[in-house]
Amino acid sequence: MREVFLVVAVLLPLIGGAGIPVIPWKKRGAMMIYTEGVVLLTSALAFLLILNRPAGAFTLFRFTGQLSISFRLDAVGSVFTALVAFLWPLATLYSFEYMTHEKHERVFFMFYVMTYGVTLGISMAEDLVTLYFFYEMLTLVTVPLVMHTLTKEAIRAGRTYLWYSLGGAAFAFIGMIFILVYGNTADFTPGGVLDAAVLGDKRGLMLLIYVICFCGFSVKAAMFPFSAWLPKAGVAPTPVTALLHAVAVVKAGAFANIRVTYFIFGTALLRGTWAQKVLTALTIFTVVYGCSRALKETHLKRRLAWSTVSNLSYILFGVTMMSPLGLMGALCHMVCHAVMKICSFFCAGAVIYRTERTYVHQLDGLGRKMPTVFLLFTVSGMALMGVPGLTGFVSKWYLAKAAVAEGGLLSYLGIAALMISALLTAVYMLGISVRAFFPGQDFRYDSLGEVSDPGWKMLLPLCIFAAVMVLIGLRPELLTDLIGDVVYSAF
Amino acid sequence: MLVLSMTVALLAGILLLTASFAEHLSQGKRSEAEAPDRGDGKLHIFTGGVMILAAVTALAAAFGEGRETILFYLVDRIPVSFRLDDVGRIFLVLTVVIWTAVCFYSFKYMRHEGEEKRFYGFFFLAYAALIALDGASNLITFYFFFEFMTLCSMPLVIGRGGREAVMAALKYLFYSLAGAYLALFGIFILYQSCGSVTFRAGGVLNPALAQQNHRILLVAVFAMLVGFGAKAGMFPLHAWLPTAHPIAPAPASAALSAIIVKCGVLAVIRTVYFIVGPNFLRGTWVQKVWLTLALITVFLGSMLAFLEKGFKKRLAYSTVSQVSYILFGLALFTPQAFAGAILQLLAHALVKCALFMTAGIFILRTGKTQAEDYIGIGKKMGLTLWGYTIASLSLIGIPPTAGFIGKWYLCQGSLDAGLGDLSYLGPAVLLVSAILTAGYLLPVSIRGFLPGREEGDWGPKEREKADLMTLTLWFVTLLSLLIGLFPGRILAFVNGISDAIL
Amino acid sequence: MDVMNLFRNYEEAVAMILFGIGFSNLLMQKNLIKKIIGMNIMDTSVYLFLAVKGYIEGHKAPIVVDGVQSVEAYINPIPSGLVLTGIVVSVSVSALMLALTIRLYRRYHTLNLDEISTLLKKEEKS
Amino acid sequence: MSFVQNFPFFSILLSLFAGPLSSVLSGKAAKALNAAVITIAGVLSAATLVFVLGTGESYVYTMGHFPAPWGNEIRVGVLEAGMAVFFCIVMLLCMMGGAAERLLEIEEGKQNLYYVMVNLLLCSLLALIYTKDLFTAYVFVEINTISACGLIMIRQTGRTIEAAVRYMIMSLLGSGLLLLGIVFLYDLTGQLLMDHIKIQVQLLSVTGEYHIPLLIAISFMAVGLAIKSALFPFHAWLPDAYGYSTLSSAAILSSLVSKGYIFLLIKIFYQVIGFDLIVRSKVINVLFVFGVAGMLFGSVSAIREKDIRRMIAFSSVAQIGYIYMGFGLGTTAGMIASIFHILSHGATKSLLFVAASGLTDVSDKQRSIRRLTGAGYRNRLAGVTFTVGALSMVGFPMFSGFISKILFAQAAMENDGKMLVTVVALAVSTILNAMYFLKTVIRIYTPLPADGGGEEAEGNTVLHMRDCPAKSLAMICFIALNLFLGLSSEPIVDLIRKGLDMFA
Repeated sequence: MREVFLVVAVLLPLIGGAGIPVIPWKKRGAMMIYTEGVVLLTSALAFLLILNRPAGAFTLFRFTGQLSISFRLDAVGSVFTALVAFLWPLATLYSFEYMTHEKHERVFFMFYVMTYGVTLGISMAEDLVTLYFFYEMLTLVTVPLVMHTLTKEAIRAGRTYLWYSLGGAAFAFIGMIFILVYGNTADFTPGGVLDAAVLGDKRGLMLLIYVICFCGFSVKAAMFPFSAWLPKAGVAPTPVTALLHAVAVVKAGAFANIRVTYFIFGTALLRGTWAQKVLTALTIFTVVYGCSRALKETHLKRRLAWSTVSNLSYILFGVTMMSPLGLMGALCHMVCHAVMKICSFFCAGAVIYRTERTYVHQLDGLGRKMPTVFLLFTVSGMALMGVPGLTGFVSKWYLAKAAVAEGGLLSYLGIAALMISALLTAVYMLGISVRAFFPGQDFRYDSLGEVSDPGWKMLLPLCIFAAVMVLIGLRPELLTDLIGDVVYSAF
Repeated sequence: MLVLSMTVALLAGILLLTASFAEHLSQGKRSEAEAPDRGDGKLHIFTGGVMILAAVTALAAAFGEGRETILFYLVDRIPVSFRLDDVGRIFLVLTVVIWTAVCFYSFKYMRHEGEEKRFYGFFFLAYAALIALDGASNLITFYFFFEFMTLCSMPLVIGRGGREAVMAALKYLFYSLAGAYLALFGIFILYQSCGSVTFRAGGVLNPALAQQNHRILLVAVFAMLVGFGAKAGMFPLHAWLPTAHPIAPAPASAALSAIIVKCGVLAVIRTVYFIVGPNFLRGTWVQKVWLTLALITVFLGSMLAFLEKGFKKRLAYSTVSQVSYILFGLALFTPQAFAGAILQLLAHALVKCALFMTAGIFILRTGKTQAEDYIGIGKKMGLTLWGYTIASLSLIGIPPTAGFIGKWYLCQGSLDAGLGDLSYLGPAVLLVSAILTAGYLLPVSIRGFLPGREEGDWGPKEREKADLMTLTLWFVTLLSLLIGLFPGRILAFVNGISDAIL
Repeated sequence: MDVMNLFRNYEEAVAMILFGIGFSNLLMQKNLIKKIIGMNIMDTSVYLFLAVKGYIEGHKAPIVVDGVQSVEAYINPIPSGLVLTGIVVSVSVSALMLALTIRLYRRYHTLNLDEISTLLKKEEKS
Repeated sequence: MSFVQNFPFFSILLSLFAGPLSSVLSGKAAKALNAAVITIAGVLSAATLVFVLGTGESYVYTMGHFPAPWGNEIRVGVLEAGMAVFFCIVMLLCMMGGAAERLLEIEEGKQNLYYVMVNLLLCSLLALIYTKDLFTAYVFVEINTISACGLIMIRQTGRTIEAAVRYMIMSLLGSGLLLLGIVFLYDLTGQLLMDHIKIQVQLLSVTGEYHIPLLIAISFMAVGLAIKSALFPFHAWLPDAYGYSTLSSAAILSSLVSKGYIFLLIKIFYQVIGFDLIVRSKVINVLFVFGVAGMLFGSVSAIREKDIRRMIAFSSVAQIGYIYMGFGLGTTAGMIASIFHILSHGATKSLLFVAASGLTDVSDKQRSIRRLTGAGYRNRLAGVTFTVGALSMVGFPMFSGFISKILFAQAAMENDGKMLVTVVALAVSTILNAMYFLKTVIRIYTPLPADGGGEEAEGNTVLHMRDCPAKSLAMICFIALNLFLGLSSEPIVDLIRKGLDMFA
């Protein structure tokens, strides 16, 4: 497969998406088919690229000597690409049904499809400059989605998201510059581009720059000090919160951190330093902080958003382990969490779409009225908890294995944090399902009004996600072998 | 064979659950008031038949030669596989006996409660999980079914379901999950320093690695003890038992306190004797703390039960203290103590099941839940009260019953465990707790048979006829008497086990 | 730094002092006219400094009188030339400043810059 | 001495004579003359640029064949010719952009006087770029100040006259200090031509005597020019001057006038004193501190601003802070970054001013940001241009702001003393820029509420591209210029590097 298709995969959704509001659609059906068509085509192309991976790189554009926008698909990139390519068509299908309630549909789908292209750009970036370029574009393209409903609070949420992302990008920029000046190349090379000889006396500075760069990228991955924007972004329509703030955008932050840690700064220089300790401590704190805030949150989507904050720090915890096992745990959780979280967000979206109820205490007794939705919500809740036999357990297992292999007080604290957050997840996820299914015998069901399960467009993605969760849970080697040789190639 | 019985139970459970869902949906359309009772007979025959089928296959597996069966591969190529060893056999037989008794007992009781299909659905799911637990051949399979059993038994506690029933069930769920995650923390650390996780008598710990990270391993084992101990109602995480039992329907609380609590014990046995190996823990701080925790729970449980007014809540506190007898026995690492623990386990399961059955019958007949309300009940319900009295004798530890033998071996083991003051403190606490047990169990039967002047004017006028519920009650009580009178065979079987693992 | 230096080239010292006065006046004064006067003092002090640079002891002004052509008779003419251009520049600037001040005075009848800005804000509000 | 070599002199003379000439012409004729003069000057400087690039080294052009101390000389190198071309392009676009405003805001009779000022301004800028003689530089600085003051007050409203007065006062302070600095140098070296002074100064620095007066002379000149180019503590006059003057003068002032003074400062650093001596003299550390402070405080005060023109004015205080921070780094890479930022800021700032005026046209000429809600939909091109300007200011990839941010950061990496301060200041100021620029972008793209926004929105009109051709053309050219600087920055950076080597 020639390298040019890499660029086609990235540009197709960008151009296709831009076309949606421009082309005068006679009826909504045609627009839906076109949008789904563009997304499916890109996913097909992405999967083709992953299967027979082109070896070389393709430079789309060259600013100056080192600064160029170029794409190359390597093992770790293909994991993220596969994840995004699998989830996007289903999410688009889901959002067709959801968007019937909202207005400015065409502009919404334009940005929705363009974000797909930008995320592919991030996963296939060949060097840090391209990654930074698409990282900034991601902010630009997702802000209108967050502000879609244009209420006062949506605009305020959009603005907070903007400041946080641009602030993060500004600090990540410092990291990029350090690499452009001191690294021998900006391209992603397993084992890092810095060599101790060149650095010499600048090790302390390098560590500081690494921490700044890591924090810059983890603004998008909602690590502790910068996680306030994610729950606020819950005000956006569900397809946005589900796909972007549970899967694409936040995973892009985590993926960028994987790239920076394993492929740019190189774990050899970073292991055992104070930088690693500080970042591990931060991630551990976020894991527990995210869960405890989720417990306190009564708004359904904000509760799931806080749970995303804590689950993302699982991935970052794996990344800061800086060992092959750590990378494996991180990638494994990235994939598993994406599936679990998007399923629970879509269930929440279906409930909101059908009953306009967004608060947890309003959901009592709905289990009987919308059985499939709540059954799948319980399944995804149990998966998030880490019940063995579902995906959550698989990724927790590898993360804990990496932490134990690492040894040291901090990693044991990490495992303890994982356990505490699993317990808290159980409390805030199962709490909802139990109240939905067993509201107590004195509950008047007709008070819920005429409510039933949503249409097939919403249920199909949900069922597929649930099937994937159970499949990976029971046959984890499908996923872990794949990630195993990805990690092997990265070290 | 074991897997066959498990699948039968699983299928039955899922079938019943879908049936209850379908019924709800159709019911949802019409108003709640007149819940139709048609087809009750058919339901009971179906559940009875499935129960017997599952019981027969399970017993066949228990006594037949079990070979390893692998269902599928969980994480890191670790198989979810079953192989029945001696300890597993004891627990399997116990589970089957109790579960069948409770199933037949609950026919009459659940009609009055309602939501029967959902109850039986989860009843069978829990049964499947329990059998799987007994047969699990490695720690990960065990943990897999341990979580599955917690999730299935939670709806049992809800039963008919009122607001406080849901709260109690959630409390039960979160306590057991907290315990499970503490245990998972231990499993992760153990997995690294012992080659494989399959159970092997005497432990699989690889000595070099064990020596290297000795301290963290001790912490891990202690975490697992406290975690699994939560399920067994040990001191730090025991609070869910007294809240879950009174609200749960009688058959559920009978099953809960007889068998599900024992899973905690089984888990402790598996980790201590089959993964870590007793001599790794002998004489360490873990053993000392474990002993003290067990003794505290024994004393705490009986004291609270003595002060408790509600009948079922009192029995729940007694479960807390009795189960800690078993844990105390296991913590001593001596053959007699182990034998005493197993016997106490059997006795307690049967007796506590009987006691909760009587509680169920009393509440069903009289509608009263306080212990001293049953004044002069002996005249009307002599049969049940006699069953209750024999069972409580065994629990207190009066000679001819099984309870006495268990406690005797426990004290014997504790005395020659050679742990200094702890081994003397043990028997003393057991004695005090025996007195307290008598203090909170016997007054009910005394006041029931010899009411003295004040004649309680309550309850049904005509005398009680022997129906299915009293029959199952007597079946269980006689069984516990049988063990008490002829313990020889069981003791020989248990000594065989303890030689292998100690 | 010995004080004698100050006396030997006192012209430069005076120029500097004048510069200080002019500079602070231009900056601190509220009244516009006083600012302009301050500006002129500043410029003239620089031109004094410049002119002094050209002065050579015992030489006369660079105007050829009774045919004397030799360079030693006259002082260095370049600084004086520069002073001339400088004066032209400050004159034009002062003219512009004065024009502006008149225009402001005609509109706001005050020369105090702060009062003008407050009047402006009031005018803006209405 | 090929004919091309005297093109710079021709361009200065041409614009000088066009000044007084257009005072006698009518408004329309003066406008045509001005446009012609600017284009010719641009073409001539482009020709000189090509010539100098060909020869590869700068040449000195003596006017009237009199050798140095008597006649005057100008020095033409790659950097000077490049800057001249850039200044002409930007001025042309600014004049085109502001044409409509000028017709409205300037009274009938005074139209041609405006072009007098513009021509003089162009002449003084070209002279500042090319001159080799310090005192001529001072004279042209004064001409520049007076014509800039004329540009400000041409609108004759109370606000602009007060702004002009404040501008004059501060500039006179600056030029007073500059003059004193030049006189000190003359006193020390007895020379006025830049390279002669340089020889004497190098001698002085070797012997080490008079090093205090030399230091004072350098600092006077640096502070004088800093005041004139509105560096942070001396920027009080800038918001009023840019905020209230007519569009084309605001654009010219912000992108060209302050840059002319900075370019003179660069010439003084390199050709008069010698850059290594300057670095040793620690003056640049002072400039560095003021630059960084300017970056942060400029943006902070811009965030508080309600009026869109004053907000953009404050942002240019911040951008000038960037340039002086580049000087402060004390390395040639820092200098290259500053010069590139002069170009990029020049292009972006005028773009923002023109776009802002496009937006205010469709919102009943109201300048408060609250009134601009949804203006992006009413005037599509102005909305897009403003977004391009905002993104370039924030340093978004593909735009010129990003390249200058990268150059600054790379320059900062080299000297590790000031590295951390610069890098963190860059990051913080990007966030601050984003705060007020993107807030406005969000504001202009939030549609008005369904009921038309009540009294807020009366007077809103919709404007299409063909309604104001000149301004739309200017906007499109500005976007093209910005993208050109952003995307193909490699040749420009090489040109600047070559120019700087020729300077020394």
